[in-house]
Amino acid sequence: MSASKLVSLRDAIARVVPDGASVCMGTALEAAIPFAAGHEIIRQGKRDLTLIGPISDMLFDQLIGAGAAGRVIAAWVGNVSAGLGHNYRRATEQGEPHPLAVADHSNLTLSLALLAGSLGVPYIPTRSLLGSDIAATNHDFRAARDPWSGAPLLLVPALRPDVTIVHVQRADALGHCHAWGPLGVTREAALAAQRVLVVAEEIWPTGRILADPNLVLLPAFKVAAVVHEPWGAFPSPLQGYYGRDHASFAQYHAESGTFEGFRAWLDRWVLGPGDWPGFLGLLGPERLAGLRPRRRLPSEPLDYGV
Amino acid sequence: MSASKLVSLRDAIARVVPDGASVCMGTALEAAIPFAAGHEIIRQGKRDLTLIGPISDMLFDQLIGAGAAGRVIAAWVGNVSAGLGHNYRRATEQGEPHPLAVADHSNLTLSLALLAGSLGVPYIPTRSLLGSDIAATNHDFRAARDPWSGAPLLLVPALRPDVTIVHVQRADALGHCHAWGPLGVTREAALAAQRVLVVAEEIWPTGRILADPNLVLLPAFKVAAVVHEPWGAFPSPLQGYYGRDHASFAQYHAESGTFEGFRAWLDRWVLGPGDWPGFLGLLGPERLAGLRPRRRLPSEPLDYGV
Amino acid sequence: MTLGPTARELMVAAAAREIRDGERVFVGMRLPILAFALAQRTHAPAALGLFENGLVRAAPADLDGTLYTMSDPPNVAGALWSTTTANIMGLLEQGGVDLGFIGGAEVDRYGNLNTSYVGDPRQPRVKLPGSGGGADIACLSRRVVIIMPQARHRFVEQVGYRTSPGHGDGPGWRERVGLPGGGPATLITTLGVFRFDEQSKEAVLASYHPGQSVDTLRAATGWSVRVAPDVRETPVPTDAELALVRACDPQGVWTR
Amino acid sequence: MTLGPTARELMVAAAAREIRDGERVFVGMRLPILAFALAQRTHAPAALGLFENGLVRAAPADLDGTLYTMSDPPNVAGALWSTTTANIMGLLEQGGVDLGFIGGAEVDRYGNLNTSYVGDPRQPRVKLPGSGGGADIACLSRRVVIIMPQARHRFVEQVGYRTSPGHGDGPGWRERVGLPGGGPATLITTLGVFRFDEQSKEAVLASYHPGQSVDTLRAATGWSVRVAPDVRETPVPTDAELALVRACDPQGVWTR
Repeated sequence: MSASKLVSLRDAIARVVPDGASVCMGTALEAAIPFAAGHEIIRQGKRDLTLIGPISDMLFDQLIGAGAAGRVIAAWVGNVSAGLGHNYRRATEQGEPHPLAVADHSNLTLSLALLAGSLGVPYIPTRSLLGSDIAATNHDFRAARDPWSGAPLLLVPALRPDVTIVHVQRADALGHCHAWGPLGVTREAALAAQRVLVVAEEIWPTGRILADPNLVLLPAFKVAAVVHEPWGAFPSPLQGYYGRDHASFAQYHAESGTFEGFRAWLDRWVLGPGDWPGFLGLLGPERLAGLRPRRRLPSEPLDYGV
Repeated sequence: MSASKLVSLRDAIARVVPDGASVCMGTALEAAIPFAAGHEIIRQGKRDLTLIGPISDMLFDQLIGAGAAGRVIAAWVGNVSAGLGHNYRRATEQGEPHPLAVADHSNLTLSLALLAGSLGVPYIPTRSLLGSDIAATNHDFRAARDPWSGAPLLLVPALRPDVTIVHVQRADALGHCHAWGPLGVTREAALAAQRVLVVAEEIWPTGRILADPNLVLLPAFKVAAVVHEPWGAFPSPLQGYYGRDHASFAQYHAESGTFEGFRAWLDRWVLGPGDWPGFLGLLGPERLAGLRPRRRLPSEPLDYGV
Repeated sequence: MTLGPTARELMVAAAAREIRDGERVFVGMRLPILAFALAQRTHAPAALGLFENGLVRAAPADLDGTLYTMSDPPNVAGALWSTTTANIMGLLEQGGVDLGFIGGAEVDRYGNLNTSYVGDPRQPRVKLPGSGGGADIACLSRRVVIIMPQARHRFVEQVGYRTSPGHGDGPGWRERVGLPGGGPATLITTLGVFRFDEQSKEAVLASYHPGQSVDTLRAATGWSVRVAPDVRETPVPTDAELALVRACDPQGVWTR
Repeated sequence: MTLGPTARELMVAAAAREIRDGERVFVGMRLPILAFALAQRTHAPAALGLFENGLVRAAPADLDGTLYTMSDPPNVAGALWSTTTANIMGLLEQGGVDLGFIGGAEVDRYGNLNTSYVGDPRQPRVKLPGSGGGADIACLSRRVVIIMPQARHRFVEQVGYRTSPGHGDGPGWRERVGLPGGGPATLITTLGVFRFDEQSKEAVLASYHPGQSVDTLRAATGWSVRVAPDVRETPVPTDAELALVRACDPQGVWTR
């Protein structure tokens, strides 16, 4: 087997996310959003990224406000607690901090685009978005007819992100990882990607991960780097590890209402701390402890015996 | 929640598999093949079934010889230990016991057909089978061009089996079930089906199955019946429960070389015993015990805690 | 003494009544998640909730607070299935979802919704968050219920951008463009309830909430409102129903 | 004293030499599974095996007997990934598989394989089991190695049915029909080893097994055999290699 891919988040982002890359994040919808990785992308001043993800709950808004994104391919960009994303609005309406190209999707079409990418096929047809203006204004789509029935179809072209970043419950140093809870487009996005950055809540020995090969998310040869970053999905929830910190979403929404307010938020919570443990230190241990599960709900083991 | 769907195999086959139905089986390739269900289909004298499956290792050959099948949609029909399937040859070459229509697939195209069915989309394109005579002689496929690049593509139309029969390690009485080991096309085939028959090695309380909702194979509302039939995949293997009984495959191949030989095999092993426990009784407990795993290899639990 | 229902609590109760027992319902978040919980605990105990993150649930989440998102851990624990968006959306495109709830920033008389752009999409005056799964639910559910706050500038003659198609420009439109689902059946607002007419496909006022009237509804709608001959006041939830709704939103995050 | 290698053991050793370290190999069953195990334990410890049932493995299965199928429990225990056929085939169609092994009942000089029908497909003289995953591997792997027993009636001028496309009718054919993979590189038989010429795409005899000669190979081939200028005897596996092969097939199920 290959060598350890375990690196710091700083090194991982420096190496795996070049300027101009297409980066898929937030693949489990409102849960397991890789905020730690997103903040490090901002700290390293990455530019001209294409952000790909279904709904992105607040993370894309932060990256857009920080000037990291040139294009967004998404079904929804905002703040699930509060609705609109102020930076997304400023970028698209006023070009602040700079203009942003938007390719609108629905959750279904984004899922099919990544599924097509994971299968290595050029597109998948659907009847969703027929008659929707999304199909008219996102020129990546194509109208077609079902060659059997003649019925109208929309062809959704494959997406193959340069990088998919996932936050998972546990991984080994080689890149084998376990993720559970609703998966959204996580598996498709990981398999469609050219390379995957795995950020893990816990690092486990390989034998304990491979004791359940059915739960392994993707083959490790697709994994470019593994990062151990506890609480790395905060303030989004991670099943079995922590709940959602709703206050963070509300506070961000309130403080990012003006660009100056957003810059102050960014200085305080992202640029100031310098790294993720620094950010967690600002929150304080009690706030984090309050998000820990109160009950354990363990699953039954599977027997792979021979 | 709904009422128990637990019924005998006899009742399940009588109710869920009408004459003329399309039935998908053998979805995990060489493992977890629902032989118990197949034998019951034979005993009930079902006719004109369309058999759907990737490779079917011996089961389809038995159903064809018994006269249950009018059509086969498969990538491979035979006996993995021995190669050719004698009944498949007799039916296609000599129309014995009656003619059989064959729609050839590859494992990839069958997988895409069921995936398309599970997604509710009419087809998925691929570059596999371009230049293969399979694409020319199976008229279900259609040649096309990639509307973006102009490159040749093969369109694989969706398959929606009337019934998919799966053999799983454990299920509850409502139809929630856990399957592990290589899945082949199992999930796609279950989700693509109009209804699913779950045959389970063990019946567990609902709470213990739902303790791992990520491992649940499909939503229970798709499950028409649940059958408790231990050893129901014998002589194919079931991870954690039993290995493959290679001798059964070799013996079947030797004895089914003539149609008379096959009829004698059928009388002895399928029609004679009357039901699956009767069949297992013929084998004897020592033969079965010898297939049990010698080592347990349990996975690590997942915590769904809140 | 129980406080009387807020407009949003009335909406939740009205939405719950749209759910029939045994139905598979694409739930979404906010008010519909409360409506699903209410229906499940009253007349529709066999209803199933589907969530686009990959969840299927029967019983509503076991909570001691508010469910902010469908991915909050209490919504996962006790789920019947936890899977992928593609698998859930596959059930939707197969035609296996009876009812879907959606909302938007703008709606028109044919139930088309805009959740994308106000103004020219190339240079929008307001960039809204987008479809999420809303457009998929609108396109593919057998039946759609729209829930949104009512205001004249949001209830427009024709939406500027059709994110989630309703009945398009009227009868026959969905068939023409190839949409398989049945489209909007009901529009539940902060002021009343509209039902989409089977023939004309137009939203017809079926009831006004307590304190409202046909006139106040007309004043808050940007198209000329057709009124059902049997228009009446929206039924008020019982105290028991109200208690159930409030148990799911104890801080009133979504309903106050 | 070690018994000398059988023809099939020579094939396994030759097939193992086709696997480069670190490559992702679509393994299949029978002889290739033994070749993968041999390569993994000698010169290619970082090679990965992919199986169409949904498995990825590094180390060969831990066995005290023969692996009859890729789905036998020992091939699952210790796997790096256990997933679906679609996920594995997706890696293949993405171009992520370096090498695939296939076999068939008939082969021609361009490496096209027939595993479907002898005679008219509508009224076949012999119905063969079919493609399985063979045609997919032939179409989509970067490089293909064919392994099959050699006999004149199986090594034909042109296959009657092209299940798994090789180089079609010669140079440029794969590009013309749209196949992304590189097609057959090597044909390993019970009698010798052919390599497909980069220009002409024809199978050229590279080596004959001990006891064979160019003449015996010619006699057992249904097309006029081109012979490489440096044709030689196939290298015999070392005793250590033979011991490794025999450990994987102790009863000689596949190799005797």
